[in-house]
Amino acid sequence: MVMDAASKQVKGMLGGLGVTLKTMFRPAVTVQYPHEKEAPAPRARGVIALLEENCTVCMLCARSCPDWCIYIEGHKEKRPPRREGGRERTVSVLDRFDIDYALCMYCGICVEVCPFDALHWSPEYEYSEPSIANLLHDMEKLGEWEATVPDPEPLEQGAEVKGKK
Amino acid sequence: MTLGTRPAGFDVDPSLYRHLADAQVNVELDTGDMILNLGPQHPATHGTLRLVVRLDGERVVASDVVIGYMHRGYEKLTEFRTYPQITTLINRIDWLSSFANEVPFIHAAEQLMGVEAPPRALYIRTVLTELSRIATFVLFLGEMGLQVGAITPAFYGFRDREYVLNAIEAATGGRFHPNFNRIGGILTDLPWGWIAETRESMRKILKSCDDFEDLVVANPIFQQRTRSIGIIPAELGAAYGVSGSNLRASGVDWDLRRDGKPYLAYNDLDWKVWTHPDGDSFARYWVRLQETRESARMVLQLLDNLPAGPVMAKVPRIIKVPEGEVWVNTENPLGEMGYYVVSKGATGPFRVKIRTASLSNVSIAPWLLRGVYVPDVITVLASLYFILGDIDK
Amino acid sequence: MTLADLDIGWGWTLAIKTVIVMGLIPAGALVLGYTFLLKMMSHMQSRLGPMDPGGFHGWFQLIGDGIKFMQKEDIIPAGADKRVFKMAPAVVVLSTFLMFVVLPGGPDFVVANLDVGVFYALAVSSLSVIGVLMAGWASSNKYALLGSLRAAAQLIAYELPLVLAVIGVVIQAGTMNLHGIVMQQADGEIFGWGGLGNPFILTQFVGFALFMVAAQAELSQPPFDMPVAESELVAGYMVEYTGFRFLFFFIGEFGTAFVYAGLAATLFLGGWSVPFIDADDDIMNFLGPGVLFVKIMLVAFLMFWARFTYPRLREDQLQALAWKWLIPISLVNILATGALKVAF
Amino acid sequence: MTDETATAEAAPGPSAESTALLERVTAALGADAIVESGEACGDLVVRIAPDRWRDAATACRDQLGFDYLSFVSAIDWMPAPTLSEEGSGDTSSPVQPKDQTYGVAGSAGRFQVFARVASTRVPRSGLTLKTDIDETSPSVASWVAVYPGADWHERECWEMYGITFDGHPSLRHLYLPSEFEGHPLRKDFPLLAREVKPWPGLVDVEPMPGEAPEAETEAGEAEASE
Repeated sequence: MVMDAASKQVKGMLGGLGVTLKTMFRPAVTVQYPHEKEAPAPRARGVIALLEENCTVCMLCARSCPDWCIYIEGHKEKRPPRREGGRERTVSVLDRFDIDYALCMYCGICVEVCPFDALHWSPEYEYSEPSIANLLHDMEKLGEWEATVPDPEPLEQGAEVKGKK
Repeated sequence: MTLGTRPAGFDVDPSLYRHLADAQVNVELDTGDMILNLGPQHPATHGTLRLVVRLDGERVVASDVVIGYMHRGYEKLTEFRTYPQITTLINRIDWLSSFANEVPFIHAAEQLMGVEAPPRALYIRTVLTELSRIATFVLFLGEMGLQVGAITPAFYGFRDREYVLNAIEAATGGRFHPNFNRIGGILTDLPWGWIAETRESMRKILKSCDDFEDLVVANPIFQQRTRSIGIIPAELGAAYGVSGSNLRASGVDWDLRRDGKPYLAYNDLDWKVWTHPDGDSFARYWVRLQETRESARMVLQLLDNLPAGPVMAKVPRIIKVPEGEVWVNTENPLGEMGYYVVSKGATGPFRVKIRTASLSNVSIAPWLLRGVYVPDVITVLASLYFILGDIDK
Repeated sequence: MTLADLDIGWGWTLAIKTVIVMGLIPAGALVLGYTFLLKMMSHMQSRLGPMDPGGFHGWFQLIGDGIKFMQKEDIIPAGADKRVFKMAPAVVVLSTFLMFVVLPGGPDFVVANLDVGVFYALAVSSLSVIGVLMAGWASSNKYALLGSLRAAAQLIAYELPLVLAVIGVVIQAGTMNLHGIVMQQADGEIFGWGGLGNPFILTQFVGFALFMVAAQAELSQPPFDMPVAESELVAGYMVEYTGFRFLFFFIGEFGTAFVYAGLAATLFLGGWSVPFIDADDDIMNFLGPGVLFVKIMLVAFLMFWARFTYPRLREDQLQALAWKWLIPISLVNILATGALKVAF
Repeated sequence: MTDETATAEAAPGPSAESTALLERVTAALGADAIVESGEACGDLVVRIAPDRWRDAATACRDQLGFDYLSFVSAIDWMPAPTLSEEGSGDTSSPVQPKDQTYGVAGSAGRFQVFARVASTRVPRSGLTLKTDIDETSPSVASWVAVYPGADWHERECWEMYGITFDGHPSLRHLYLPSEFEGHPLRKDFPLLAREVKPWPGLVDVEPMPGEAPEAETEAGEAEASE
């Protein structure tokens, strides 16, 4: 009885050494960040991009944001009627649309609640700033992110593809 | 200036929010012993837990746990938020298995509204819950080794966690805070090729569980350090409200996925609840290792027979939950997590009682640590496996 | 061509030898630290370790660390006992420097070829206990005090198996002079065949195992790193040290590992001798250090391999292991060696 | 796939298990201890007379076999004085109904302590107990003697609601710093973060020059978000 307890102990000690030795000869998993970069998943929630044309200043996103980090100002303008002869349309136009990424918790409620599809997710993540004030991205910056928004990738088979994206 | 009544000119006296070090400590001071402060900044406490320990030499005479350094006041916040906003908040309570936090709350809201998520959504929710369980347990398997002194397992733990987090990020968009659950289903379906990728990472997880078995469980030094250390008797554990793997390691065959009210897709799976008779730190490590393997097999089963169909039930745009109360508790990786939701028909709940597992799991620590050596204090705390956000809510 | 016949007087030879030793220890510590602590440990944990500093595989990392420590602020805690606090790291490193005196790199490549070489080395190695106690007590920090008391108990408890393990070798070699031990291993033959020489590891494998375990404990490396248990005592007796004082401890730790590996290589693996070359002629003065270095790296690999794999023994288990297991086994080993020595 | 739980609150009468459990509770505690009982989505909720609160605990643990204590907490039924009537236009937090209504199994006053116990041996078993706390001197018997796990829960409840638990070994702060005044979870305790910062959701769209004044767009926006 004592012998197999002792042999179990010795096997336990050597087993551990075996694992570390085995891993030593396996390739390491680290990615050398500044030189090699791991592409984030297309769906990753890196930064929110704004498509200015779609926005009608309905304030739904600013209102439903739990962190109160979206600041919007707009004004109303007259626009020529779509069909000639129709009456003139008054349209709200964005003056200021800031998202304060220092407060944002990337929950995605604003992207989801926007009825006019003006906000999209982009997997971009390299926008850290030396001073926290620059994390307040204004309209142009959010517009620039629009270029990095991936087009919606296909869904797994068995998924029911609805009309909307 | 008491904060209870709201004065007219509202100025906040900042000094009231300073954390005074002299928390009322329930440890009588007498000359003989040495008071040692483990925490709030200490490598062994998973975050800001402060353990005031009275030592006689290296043996603990009495200990008192001081918590609250991470208190964010969730139950107060839920009274000022609508349902979608709350789901984004509550997955920050137990940030290791954040998807698993959302499931009971969404289930509670669905029960009150009488809505049922389609089967495919339930399956995907179960897969993601089990993935977050694996992510939490794999970190524990490495972390426990670190607390007991072996540096290498911790890196294996983090390496395996990456496989699972990448899978969660590919499906939900967020590695840590997925925010993927909606009342009535989930946001969108899985991306193309996700199932094959996840199967591959499950194979890696199963292989690395064997590594942990050889490197840590079979190691006689680890066994010497953890066997019969911090034994929790079954009935006292239940009376303290200890739940999850900690209680199953004391021989209690009780797992809410099987014994609680049926939720998600656990009834369609055949899986085994692992228990261990001893109830010591070794048993807790062993049970969590077997549960990691069980979860990996469950994920493979779920992915094999994932039903086709929609992922979102018919739910109005502005969600108003009818009046009523409901208690839903699920088997989270750290133990039983439950929400007692009281709703009065508004877009947000009236009162949400959040029952987290770690609060009760740690409340047994002062009882457990009597007459224990200092190194074993760290082993017992590590084997209870709590998350500070879970304790302090 | 030995230093002796360079008629430059004993003053100069002493100066040259001191410079060699003062240079050798930090270099040895850096090499050991870099290859094992940085590169081997990281590959064992499936990561790459430092790659950027110094271009190829981050070789500059530890030198950079050294410079960083030099320019760090030298903080001495308010409640500390200033003089003792400042002297402690010096005493710890002193024992390492003294042990290098007897380590032979070649027939004449040794600082002082003492006849009581082994005895002197083991006696000097226990000096570090005093340094550790001074550090723990002077830092007026509860964690440091606990760490140093643990260190004292551990180092003294493992002094005994260390010495007893070496006695087996001394009995077999018949001399305590390290040079003599190496010669014994180089010229001895196993059952008449002298080709490979007779490294004592073959006959004294129990002694070698005991020596390695005891050396691991002397260096307070896992599975015996209770004094520096980072998950309980944060950094044990080193917790209050910053800047170059901490550098002393770091060099002390890896320098002592280098010396113990050297001692183990000399006692059990035949020091600088190589099987087919006569161990005594002058060529070995140049070849010897290289051979000894390779053997040191071999032994150090074993030490660090255990260091990165095993968890930490608790204090009382550690003592029980020493008193109940290691010392009885070493006594039996001495008995057996003595009996065999008399028989053959 | 919650099959047998009653979907809406007004289910056709409590389900079979709840009635059976209610009988066992009445048998164990005696009918006078139970003030009222009801069912919340399939779970039995029983309101116990305040003075029988500790007997209820001992009965649950010994006779009814509920060895596991899930939690002990409290509810403040007073409707919160919402901030929005101060005209800040803040519609981000939900608007709760103004009248003070009580949940399942009713309540005698503003405060109620409620606890949840379960059994680790019997699957799908569990019971929610409630008791009333009078507002003037909020106190109730402590469960620590029966369930040691209640110690921290009661400390949290004392600190958040101001309900003292007689017989508790050491009622002191659990989460909040030791000199914190006030009981945060009471409905009349303000949530500071929301008062200090102005609400960004305020509509800031200047009307066309010469168009209708501000009030019109304000009303238009407000009901859009309801």
